[in-house]
Amino acid sequence: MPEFEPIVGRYFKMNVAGDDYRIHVEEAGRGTPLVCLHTAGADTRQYRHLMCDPAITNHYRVIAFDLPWHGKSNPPVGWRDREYRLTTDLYVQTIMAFCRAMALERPVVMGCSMGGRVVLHLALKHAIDFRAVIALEGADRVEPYYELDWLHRPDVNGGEVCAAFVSGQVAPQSPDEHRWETLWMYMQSGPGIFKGDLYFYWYDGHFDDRSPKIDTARCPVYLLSGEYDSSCTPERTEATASRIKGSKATVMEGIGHFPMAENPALFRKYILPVLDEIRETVR
Amino acid sequence: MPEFEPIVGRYFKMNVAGDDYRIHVEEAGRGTPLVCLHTAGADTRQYRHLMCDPAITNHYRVIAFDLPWHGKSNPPVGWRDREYRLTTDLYVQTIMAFCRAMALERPVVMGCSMGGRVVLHLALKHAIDFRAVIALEGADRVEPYYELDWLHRPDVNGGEVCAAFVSGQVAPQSPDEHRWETLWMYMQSGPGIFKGDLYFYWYDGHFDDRSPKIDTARCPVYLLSGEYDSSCTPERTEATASRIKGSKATVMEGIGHFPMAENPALFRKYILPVLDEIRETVR
Amino acid sequence: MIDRIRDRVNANAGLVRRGQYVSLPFLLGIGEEDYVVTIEKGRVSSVEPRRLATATGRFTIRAAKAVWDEFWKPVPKRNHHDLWAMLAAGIAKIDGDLLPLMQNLQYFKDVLAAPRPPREG
Amino acid sequence: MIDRIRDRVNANAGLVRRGQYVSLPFLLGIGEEDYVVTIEKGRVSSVEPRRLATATGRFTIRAAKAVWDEFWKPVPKRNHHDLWAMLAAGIAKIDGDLLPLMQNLQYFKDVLAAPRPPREG
Repeated sequence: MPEFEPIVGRYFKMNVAGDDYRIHVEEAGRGTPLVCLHTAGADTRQYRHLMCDPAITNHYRVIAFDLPWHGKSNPPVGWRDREYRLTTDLYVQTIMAFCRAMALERPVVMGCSMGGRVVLHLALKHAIDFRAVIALEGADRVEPYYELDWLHRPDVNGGEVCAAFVSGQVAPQSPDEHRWETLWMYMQSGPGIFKGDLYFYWYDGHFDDRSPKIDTARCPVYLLSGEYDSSCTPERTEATASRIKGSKATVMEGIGHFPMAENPALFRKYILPVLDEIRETVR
Repeated sequence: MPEFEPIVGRYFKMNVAGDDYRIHVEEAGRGTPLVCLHTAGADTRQYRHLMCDPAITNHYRVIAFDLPWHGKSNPPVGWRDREYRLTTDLYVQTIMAFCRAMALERPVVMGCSMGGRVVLHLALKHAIDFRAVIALEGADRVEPYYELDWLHRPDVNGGEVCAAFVSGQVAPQSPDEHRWETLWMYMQSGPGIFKGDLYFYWYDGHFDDRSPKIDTARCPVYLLSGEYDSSCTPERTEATASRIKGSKATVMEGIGHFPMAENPALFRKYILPVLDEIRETVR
Repeated sequence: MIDRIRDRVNANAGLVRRGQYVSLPFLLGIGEEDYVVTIEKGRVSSVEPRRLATATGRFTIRAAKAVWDEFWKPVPKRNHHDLWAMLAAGIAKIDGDLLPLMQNLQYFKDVLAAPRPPREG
Repeated sequence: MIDRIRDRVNANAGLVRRGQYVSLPFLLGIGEEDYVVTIEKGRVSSVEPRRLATATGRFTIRAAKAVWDEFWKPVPKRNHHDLWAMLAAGIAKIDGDLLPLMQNLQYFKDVLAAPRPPREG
């Protein structure tokens, strides 16, 4: 038998907002559940290095799932007549439904990019259900700088353009192997999916007006952002941290928008102390 | 805990022709190993209904893997500077490397479309290593009717055009739910992957000159093709069967090019007797 | 059947949305008869018999009348159920600028099939 | 650095292949200087200072000289490492027909970055 990675993948059916989805979930490790949320237009593979790192899996049960319409999770029956668009409500409902279906007890939740933003919504609305939230490249407000329509048109190759839009979000220092693997996932996302996710990321998910209400005594908040991130910039991360009292912000030098995927060796130096601190301080 | 499907997914590293690949493999069931090969530009999900059918998994250990560059199996490091193109040799080497890595003992191998063609190559070259081969929509010769360049261009949406090229390969009788799920996988294939696979399917894989040398006494050959298949037509299937002495051909009425995915309920009526026969007659 | 294309397409909001980037005329050949089908932002604005030699479209799709009659049945027989299947079988022909056809292939396949009555059950 | 674009691109077979569908001139603005960069099937056929008011390209990419100088370093500082990052930071500007740029965005990003020396180690 080959030497399998410790990651095990499974499928199950889950209902969200009236639609049934076949969900693909992967997990590795034992201990405190740690739910990982991938970026817009990507999938669970972004967390593969974390899931194969004993320093993490000795203490955490790391669980990543493909959002509906992403990776190997299917779109709903009848998807052909619908336009995919992720809203704050739908995203929060999806994560809550997932945690309930998996019967997870107060997991830590970590998300990146749009996943990094949504965990702040979770800390506000569902503080009691999460041990702590970790926002990678997650700010409570970002500013769009391009039109989403370019990402899904008949006359532009969708996989190519989605990857090319985010390629500069990988830091120049990141190893080519991981850079191109990160971008490959973008090339595989279904037509209109990155665009539909960005509706949440660029427009619907802002809540700098409400983020000050997050109570970090009930649900600790960690913010980690890459120096080279062009959307969740170090400045926007720090502005977010200043609005969320008690949150802890770190700017990761030499990293871009996809820390766990683009430079796993460097990212673990930043994330291990955070995971250790949560283990030691949060009950 | 949710009601998980019996399918379990894992990852491992495998070398083929000098390149390391991270391979995603799924399996379900116990018994005789049955390796399933997906179609061009698709992935393991095509076999999900088979893998959840106790009539099969009670007797067979069903194993499907994403080919390199497909599904959750990665392209090789340095892929960006290479053009993906599947050749007969590379395809055969990949399957043999997979069976060796998984330490499978004389599995039955079933493939569809390009997978249906390659199993005929396996029956010829590696008869001793396989208990039987099942070619779904697999002929020893097909005739191209379009230029592959359309499938990967900057000015055509790749996911959309790949799905639209094959949409008529689903029979009109197939349920919409399965039709669109089948096409969704095509929408998610990476840029140039369907095109690269079709190099094998339309050009490199022909071997009607050698198929008569297949010895079905050593390795039984089953051919099952859908009535509505436009490339591996019933006529081409029968011509293939006439060249492979002792092979057994069936035309499946009301089915197209993706039997296991487009109409699982109908397909099982055709495949169960074949799997039973193999179990009862082949040692 | 050709008369039905306009209403059927325009009544299908999902199809019109998928064709939102399409604005062009194309020529549909049914046996000896040519029709100019004009699309504007995914809606069919007109389907008219070709009257002048110079009335044409960006691309042309042609098949015999018997082929289209079969194509428009609820469950067409094989080789007649889809434009690409018809090309593979050699019973339809496409000419002209194929780029907009390829860019919106599923849309155009669905426009052609719009007159088809739903299958039973 | 601009002199290096042609040779660096043309020596990179993978990049030329990825640009095989690109044949057009575009305008590259480096501070006050405009250059017409002409691409033919993915190869850079010429990079010439703009001499006439009417010498232009399908689209234009402009940034200050200091920005490009940083962009062309082996490891540029943030906001200067990528065209899209420069747009997000408001230190580069694109005009004209963006369609061919979008259709071949990674290709054009790589053409712009071609003069960049490889980073150490």
